[in-house]
Amino acid sequence: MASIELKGVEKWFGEVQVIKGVDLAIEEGEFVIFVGPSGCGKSTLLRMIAGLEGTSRGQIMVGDRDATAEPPSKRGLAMVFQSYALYPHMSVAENMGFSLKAAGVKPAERQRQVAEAARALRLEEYLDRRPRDLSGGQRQRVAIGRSIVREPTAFLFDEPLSNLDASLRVEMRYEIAKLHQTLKSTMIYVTHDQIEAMTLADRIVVLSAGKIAQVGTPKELYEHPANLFVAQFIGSPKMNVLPCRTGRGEWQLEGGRGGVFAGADEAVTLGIRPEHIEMLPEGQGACDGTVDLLEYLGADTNVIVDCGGALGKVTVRVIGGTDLQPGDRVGLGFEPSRMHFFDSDEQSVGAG
Amino acid sequence: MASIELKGVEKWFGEVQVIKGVDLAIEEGEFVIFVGPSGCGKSTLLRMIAGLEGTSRGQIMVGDRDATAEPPSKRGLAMVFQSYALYPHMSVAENMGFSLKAAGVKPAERQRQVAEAARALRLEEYLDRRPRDLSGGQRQRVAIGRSIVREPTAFLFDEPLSNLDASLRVEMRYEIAKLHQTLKSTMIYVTHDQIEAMTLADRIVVLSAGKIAQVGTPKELYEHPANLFVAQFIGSPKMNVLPCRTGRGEWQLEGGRGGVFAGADEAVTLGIRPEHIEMLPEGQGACDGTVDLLEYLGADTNVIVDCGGALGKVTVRVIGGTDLQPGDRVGLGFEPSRMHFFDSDEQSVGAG
Amino acid sequence: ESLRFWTTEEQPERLAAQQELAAEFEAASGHTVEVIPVTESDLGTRATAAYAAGDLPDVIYHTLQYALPWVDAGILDIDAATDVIENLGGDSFAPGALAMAELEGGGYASVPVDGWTQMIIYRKDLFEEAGLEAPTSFDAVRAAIEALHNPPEMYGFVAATKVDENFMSQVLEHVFLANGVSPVGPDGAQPLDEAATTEVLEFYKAIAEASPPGELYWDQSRSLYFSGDAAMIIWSPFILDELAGLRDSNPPTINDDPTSPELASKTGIVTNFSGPSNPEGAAWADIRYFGITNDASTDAAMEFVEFSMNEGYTKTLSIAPEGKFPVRRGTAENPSEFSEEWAKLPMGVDRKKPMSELYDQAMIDEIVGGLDVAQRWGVEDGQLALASKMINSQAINRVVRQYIDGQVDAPAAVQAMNDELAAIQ
Amino acid sequence: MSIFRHGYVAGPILGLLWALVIATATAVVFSFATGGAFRPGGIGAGLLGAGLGALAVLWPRLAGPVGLGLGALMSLTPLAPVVTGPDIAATPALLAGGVMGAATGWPIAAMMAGCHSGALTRHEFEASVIRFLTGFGYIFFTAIVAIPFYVMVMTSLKNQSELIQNPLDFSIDLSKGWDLFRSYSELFGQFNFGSYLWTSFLVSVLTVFITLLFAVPGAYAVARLRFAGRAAISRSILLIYMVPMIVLALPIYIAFSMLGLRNSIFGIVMIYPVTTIPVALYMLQGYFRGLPAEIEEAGLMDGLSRLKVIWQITLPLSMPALASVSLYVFMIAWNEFLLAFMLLDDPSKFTLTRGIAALNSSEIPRQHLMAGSVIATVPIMALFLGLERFMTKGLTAGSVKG
Amino acid sequence: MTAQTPRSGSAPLGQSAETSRPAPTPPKGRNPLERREARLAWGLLLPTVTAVTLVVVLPLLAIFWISVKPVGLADLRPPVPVVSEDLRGRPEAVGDAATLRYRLRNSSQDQVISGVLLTDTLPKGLEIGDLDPRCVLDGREMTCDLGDFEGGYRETIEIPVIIGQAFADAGMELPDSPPGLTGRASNVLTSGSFTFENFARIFDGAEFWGVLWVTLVYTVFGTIGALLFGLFAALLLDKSFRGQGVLRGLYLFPYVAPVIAVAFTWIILFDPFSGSANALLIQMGVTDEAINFFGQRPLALIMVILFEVWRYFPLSFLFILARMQSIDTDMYEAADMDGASPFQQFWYLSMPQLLGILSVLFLLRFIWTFNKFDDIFLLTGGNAGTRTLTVNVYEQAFAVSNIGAGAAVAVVIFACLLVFSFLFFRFISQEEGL
Ligand SMILES: Nc1ncnc2c1ncn2[C@@H]1O[C@H](COP(=O)(O)OP(=O)(O)OP(=O)(O)O)[C@@H](O)[C@H]1O
Ligand SMILES: Nc1ncnc2c1ncn2[C@@H]1O[C@H](COP(=O)(O)OP(=O)(O)OP(=O)(O)O)[C@@H](O)[C@H]1O
Ligand SMILES: [Mg+2]
Ligand SMILES: [Mg+2]
Repeated sequence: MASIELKGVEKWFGEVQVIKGVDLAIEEGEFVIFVGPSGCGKSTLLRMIAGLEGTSRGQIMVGDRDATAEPPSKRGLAMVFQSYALYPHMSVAENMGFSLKAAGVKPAERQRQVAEAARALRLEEYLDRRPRDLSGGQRQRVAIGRSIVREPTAFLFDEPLSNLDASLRVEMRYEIAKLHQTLKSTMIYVTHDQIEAMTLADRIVVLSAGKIAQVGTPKELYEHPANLFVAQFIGSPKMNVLPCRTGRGEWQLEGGRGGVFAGADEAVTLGIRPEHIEMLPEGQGACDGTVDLLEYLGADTNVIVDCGGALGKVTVRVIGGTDLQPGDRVGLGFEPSRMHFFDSDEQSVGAG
Repeated sequence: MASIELKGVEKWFGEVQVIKGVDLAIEEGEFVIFVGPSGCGKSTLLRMIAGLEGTSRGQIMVGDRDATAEPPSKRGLAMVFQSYALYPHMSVAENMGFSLKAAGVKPAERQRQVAEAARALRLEEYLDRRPRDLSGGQRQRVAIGRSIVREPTAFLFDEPLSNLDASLRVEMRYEIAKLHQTLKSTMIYVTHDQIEAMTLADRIVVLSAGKIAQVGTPKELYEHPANLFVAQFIGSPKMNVLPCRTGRGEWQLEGGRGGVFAGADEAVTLGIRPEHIEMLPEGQGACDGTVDLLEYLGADTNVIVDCGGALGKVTVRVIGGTDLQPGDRVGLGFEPSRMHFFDSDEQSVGAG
Repeated sequence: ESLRFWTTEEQPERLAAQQELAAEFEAASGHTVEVIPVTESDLGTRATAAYAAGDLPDVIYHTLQYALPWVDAGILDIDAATDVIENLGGDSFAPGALAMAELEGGGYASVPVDGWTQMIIYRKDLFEEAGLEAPTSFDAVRAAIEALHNPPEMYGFVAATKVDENFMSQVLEHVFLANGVSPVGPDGAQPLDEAATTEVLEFYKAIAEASPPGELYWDQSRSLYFSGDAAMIIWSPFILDELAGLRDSNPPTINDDPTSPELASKTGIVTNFSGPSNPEGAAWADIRYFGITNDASTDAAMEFVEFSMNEGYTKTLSIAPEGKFPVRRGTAENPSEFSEEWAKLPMGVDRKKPMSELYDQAMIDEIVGGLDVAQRWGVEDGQLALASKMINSQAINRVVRQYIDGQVDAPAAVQAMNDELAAIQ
Repeated sequence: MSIFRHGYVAGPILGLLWALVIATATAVVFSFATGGAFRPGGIGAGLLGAGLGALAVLWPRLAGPVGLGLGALMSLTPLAPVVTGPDIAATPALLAGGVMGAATGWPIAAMMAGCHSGALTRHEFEASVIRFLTGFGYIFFTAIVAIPFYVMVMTSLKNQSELIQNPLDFSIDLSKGWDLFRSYSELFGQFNFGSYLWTSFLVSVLTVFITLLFAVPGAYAVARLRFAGRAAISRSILLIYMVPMIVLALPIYIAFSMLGLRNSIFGIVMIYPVTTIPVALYMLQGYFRGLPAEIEEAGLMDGLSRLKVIWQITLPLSMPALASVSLYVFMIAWNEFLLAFMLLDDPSKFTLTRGIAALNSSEIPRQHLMAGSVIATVPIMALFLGLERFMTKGLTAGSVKG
Repeated sequence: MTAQTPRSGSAPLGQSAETSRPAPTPPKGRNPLERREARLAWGLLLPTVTAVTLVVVLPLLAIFWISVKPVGLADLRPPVPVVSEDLRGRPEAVGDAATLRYRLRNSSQDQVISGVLLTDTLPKGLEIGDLDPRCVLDGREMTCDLGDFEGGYRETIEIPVIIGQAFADAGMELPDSPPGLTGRASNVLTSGSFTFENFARIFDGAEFWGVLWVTLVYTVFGTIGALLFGLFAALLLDKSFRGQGVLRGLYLFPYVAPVIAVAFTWIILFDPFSGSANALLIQMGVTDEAINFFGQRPLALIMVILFEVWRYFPLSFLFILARMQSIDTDMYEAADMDGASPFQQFWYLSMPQLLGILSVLFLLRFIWTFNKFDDIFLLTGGNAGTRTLTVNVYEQAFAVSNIGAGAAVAVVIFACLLVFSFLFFRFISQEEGL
């Protein structure tokens, strides 16, 4: 039984269709992440599930019941907002206990539950503080604590980490992962940061312009992107995309060399991730190019190679440092099993 | 001759000292980046160089002259602001030409120079637009164009990319790098993003609480951090820090194993970057631990290993995927040449 | 019953006196009276508004100009007023005052209470010094201006020029009457006589030119006269107490002692004033009335008016004896009772002295005598109602002001006045 | 233009202008303070100013002391910067001259700071001019605002004869003691101002309450809830906000007359809120729009209904705005004149403004009028100064209305 | 955990659900959540909308109605026949003759009341003499059919009576039972008679155009003046220094203080005889004679405009200041780096940025100044060439007691207002300033 199910869900703002028919079943206990570029409708979809936006067409099932017409308070879901949305006029304890108070739970019982959640989130010391006296990470934890207390059917997160700075984000990401391990509740999480999506999700839903581009585990998405959009969206640095031709079991780069092509349909684009390219002497590998720029990152170095003509710039990840200098000529070898081919509709036509 | 030189520069806001004596010489044509955590005084220092903040003590030399008392307009520097600070009511061309207009340059000459800068930055098409009709990246380019037109002694950038989204940031980073390659002017650049700092800088100045923690090339900082602060600040994921003891030419992890210690002074902490740890079977390497969480990133996987006790969690970067599962016991092998040791003052006492 | 009584005597001291009267009435009759002050210049508007709203007070203390118009407007209950006068005995009232409120078809608009005559107040000392005769005629005034006008130390006259103040209407009517000009005749409206009106206009222009600039009314006249900066003004007898330094809120400032009667001793008055076309001259008087309204609790209101005119009459007059000459001279038993009482009433606010102590008897006689010969437009012709409407329209004020300001010449001014007045029916 | 951009030209010119300003200000201040005859001496002040301006460029430190001394000295000559009447003793004249000189010298030195005698850069020159304009601006605005206020208060403490004798003399004769406040005691004693004050207060407070009662839900709906006609309603609020009161006053007057609501506090309390509701709606909706929707949505997710969200979350968060709106509405109600004037005739029911209007008649001395004005002004000013932040916010948020 | 729904998953995009709907259209109607919200919204708005309709919209309609009716102030009271009854003749004993008198009148001076009917129960113990021919007596009940009463009609009906014992026992007084009098009259306010005379009248007089002109002069100069002064003051206070709060509070005084207080203060300050301003001017030798500031023709208008500027500059100043403080300081720093001088910064940067708020403020203030009534009413009462449209409404309706004409002027004002608001909304939708 799916915990939450969307059936042909659409959202129109006036004449504009923002969600264009989404079908999705989320299992009990699953950690599902919506990713996609800004404006693709992630937040809207989440808010529709929460009941904060009405559903123009289609059905939203929560548990077994049709919740499409239910107001948010009835759906039994909890939501963590990007801005945390803590009640500034209440202490941390009051914030966390507020939903219980609204439900008419006795103070003693309320206090017990709040204390429990606070312990789980290491917030005991701060229970009497006002939100403004907390750091970003602590606020984030309070926001999560507030949700936990309600023991909701599912948790909804809308970019909960985007207001934090880089190192805090890494830390909170870890905590959310642990939280899911502990609670084992259904979680739906919106982000536009693909690293977050990759590291946290059981399943990732990639949205593009109000439609689902692909649903799958992080590994599936990384290794078998269904289309060019997903291929470029997932992975960092971005996948290199090169024009190519296929035919007679072979592929051939525009202005470069080629290899064996096992795909079914004809492909016009080849995708290869920076980490799957090998630096070879000039003349070897799939194509040649000039080193344009080196981006030294310490652990790795991104080498940007200008392959000229239709191929353009190709990013290559080199582990550790490199002796290359801008201006050096190199050949690029593509790992055969890691190549992705896409047809003129940008759909995947099989890996290399 | 140094292009810009700071001599014992201090800044006090009332009773609070924000810059605590900075000495720094920036060479002609150098690309220097100030990094450091939020609030460490990067912006303040840059604004002091620009003349937007007064200097409480010390001297600022621009070229040969003492510019400490000069107003911004006299220093001949150009600044690119985080918010771009474009004049919203002027077209792109007017924005770029404003400094010339203020200086009383004739319209024809002005137009010529603006056109030239616009060509260099590929902004020709947008010259008549208002800033609000531009995308973030274009605005950023206009802000840079405005600086270029003045032909300044040096460019100052205050977190110019922090308002852009991730992929655009990568792109603009590339463009700034190219710009520096082309113009060969002195550039001082403030960021709190260490990746930007690593990839762009000729020299990085790491600031910590108003003082210089270390100055050096990215490689120096990565490979030979002068202190624990720099070691943890540079590199991603963060360097693992483990308590240790040294003595008699050996080091020994608290609750783990040890190895040969070549450092001069006694060390209490050992630093090792996630990319320099090897997964070994339990019982081998420097210590053992339980796999706590896997962060699958596609190209790599970060394995968080709980080593228990004083050692705590250690992050290990594994290239590509891994078969490990949370709960597995592993041993961690540290690359001997890549270990860093720090004394009780958090100063480096030599590498492993 | 509880009665509401509107009064234009709204100075705190006078109000207090009226409240005392109300209290006495309450003790005598059991009816309570609420005394409500109404600014005189608002009275017309307020009464009309209250009439429209159906919340007229029971009794209104009003001036002559409203008496007949308010009957027309349905505000006043003539039957009640007539009854009161009958009850008190019509012959105990001064006939002139009664006549002014008499209606065409019999009956009275309202009950006359008191009256005063308008006076030309002049600096006797200066006149004597310059050998001038008292300003009893246009020519005498002109001669005095000629001799004394020396601004800004001394203004020859302070004319009324503020168009929307009743004061200007009063002064103008006085001057018109002095030259025998009236906009009404026995058959209703009649055009102003051009020659005589031109004389009036020229005279008025002359005194306006001898006045300070700006919009002047009673306030400035008094201030200037009190500070010794004006040789002549036109005012009501209400000035007599302040003039003698009996009132701190408006003291004479001609010397440093605000309580000194010095200015009073240097002052002479004229009530009967004449123009070239009317050598007999005329005095101008204002009579005040108690009007009982149509919304009143008639019986109680009548009782109140009767009380105020009978047992309480002395008290009524004592509110400001210098400006309230009795129009009811006595009762049937003692026909001169009230006149005698009145003469003994002390005037003043902060200090009190009877009039006889401050002014010589001849002057007092001149003041009081004016009331008997006083005139108003339309009284003789039975056209008082029409005349009042004309005055209330302020058309004459406006045109005269335009003439003074040099915007129109005399014939045009007369023409304009005639046109505007003809439109009023 | 460029000729002015030399220290030796700009200094004297600015000095001259500044000296004229200061001389006028000094003369006015001394006149008001002493009642004596002081007037600015154009030539003397000009000369002094030009000289000090030159000095300020050459030896800025000297300008102040020299100004003080020279100003005092010149006041004894025919070239006095502040000319005094014949009845003024030497000491005040010296004082006036000295004050004038000092107030010219030091500021002009500050204005010309950073300028030297030669050619000035555009920045230096403009900085001086701006400092001059700033100084002038402060003096000018302070004068035009403070003088009427000062006159109001002082007039209320004098009596008619003192005022007429010398309208400039606002010095207070402290020996009169409590008698100084005679107008006030008369207003409260004889004119019933105590009761007007109470009525005004009552009416204003009730108006605030009723206004909020109506405006809060309305503003919330317009600001937050989506419904057809929202844009239209939002615009109508502004439109209604622009309907002049005098246009409405006429039919309201008629209706009230017919319904017998004239002359009743009830009628006033009924009508005031309606004039303030549009303002309050407009202000509150602006504020509500600015509140983060997410906090309310969090409330919805926490299981509250919309109404409870408004009550438990929006309102507590809107306290500052409610305070601003309340203050602003209070001010409108307190200062309201037209309706009170038209609808109230009965002195027992007067509000303060209506009571003051009644003072403006026949023979009531003007110190009473001013005392009444002070009584009406002081509470609102006290509120204003005490709660300036809210008030300013209220003003900026809602009120282009006056 | 890994199950995928058949529809989504790695199926290519082209196959997803909406291929079956070729051209997607928005659904009709609103969804349940939206309906719920709309219901709530109207519920919350209802009290306000009702109140505002009652007190704003209805009066506005009333104004239009009245403006085409020939009504004076006095006509607001519908005409009724009035009767009072008394016993005349001072009877003292049984058998005395007396007269029972009914005094009747029409309360209106010009409207006809038709079908007037007088009914009364005559007291016991009175012997009734000759009845008026129009009356009939039925037992003790008397009914008189009096026909029509013309406007201003009055008459007295006298009935001779002889006192009987019963009446004497009752104390010789008429019992407290007022006679009844009924009649039909039409009320101008509700009748079907319309007239354009009000408009004809106001447009006819040369006065109207003068008033309109004065209104425009007052509005334009008052608004611009307040704006300029506000701008200057805002520039002064746009930097933070100690005492800035106090100064700001002080500068707001003219606006915050009750208008009646400050208006009277000005009147007293500029009084020609004992005002300090005149004394000061005379002393400074600016003028020899006292100037009558509020009583002379062009000067009064100038003074009223100055008052308007004085009173409302704080408001513009607040708004402009708020806008100035919201301008990004980065921009000025950028200009500093660009080498722009202070005046250049003001002219090229601040002014264009403030233009929006200045124009919005101009329009709003223009409308408000146009609507202004209290100030002029209190300062000059509309005299000496300062009568504006709003003062004219008052003048016509109350001073001249012609409500119809007042309403007509109000309609003119309202029409102007609509034009301005139209401009305003056109403008403000572009200028998302306020
Ligand atoms: N109330 C609304 N009215 C009209 N359009 C809206 C509304 N809310 C959102 N949209 C539009 O719907 C689209 C999707 O918005 P949404 O906020 O869901 O994007 P998102 O994927 O969450 O983006 P981001 O990553 O920037 O948060 C956007 O194009 C947005 O402009
Ligand atoms: N005008 C000021 N008055 C007082 N303190 C200030 C002022 N400006 C900055 N500071 C303080 O100086 C310190 C350094 O500020 P600065 O803006 O230079 O930090 P930063 O390194 O640029 O940080 P970030 O990365 O957040 O921009 C901070 O603690 C800040 O609070
Ligand atoms: Mg979003
Ligand atoms: Mg910074």
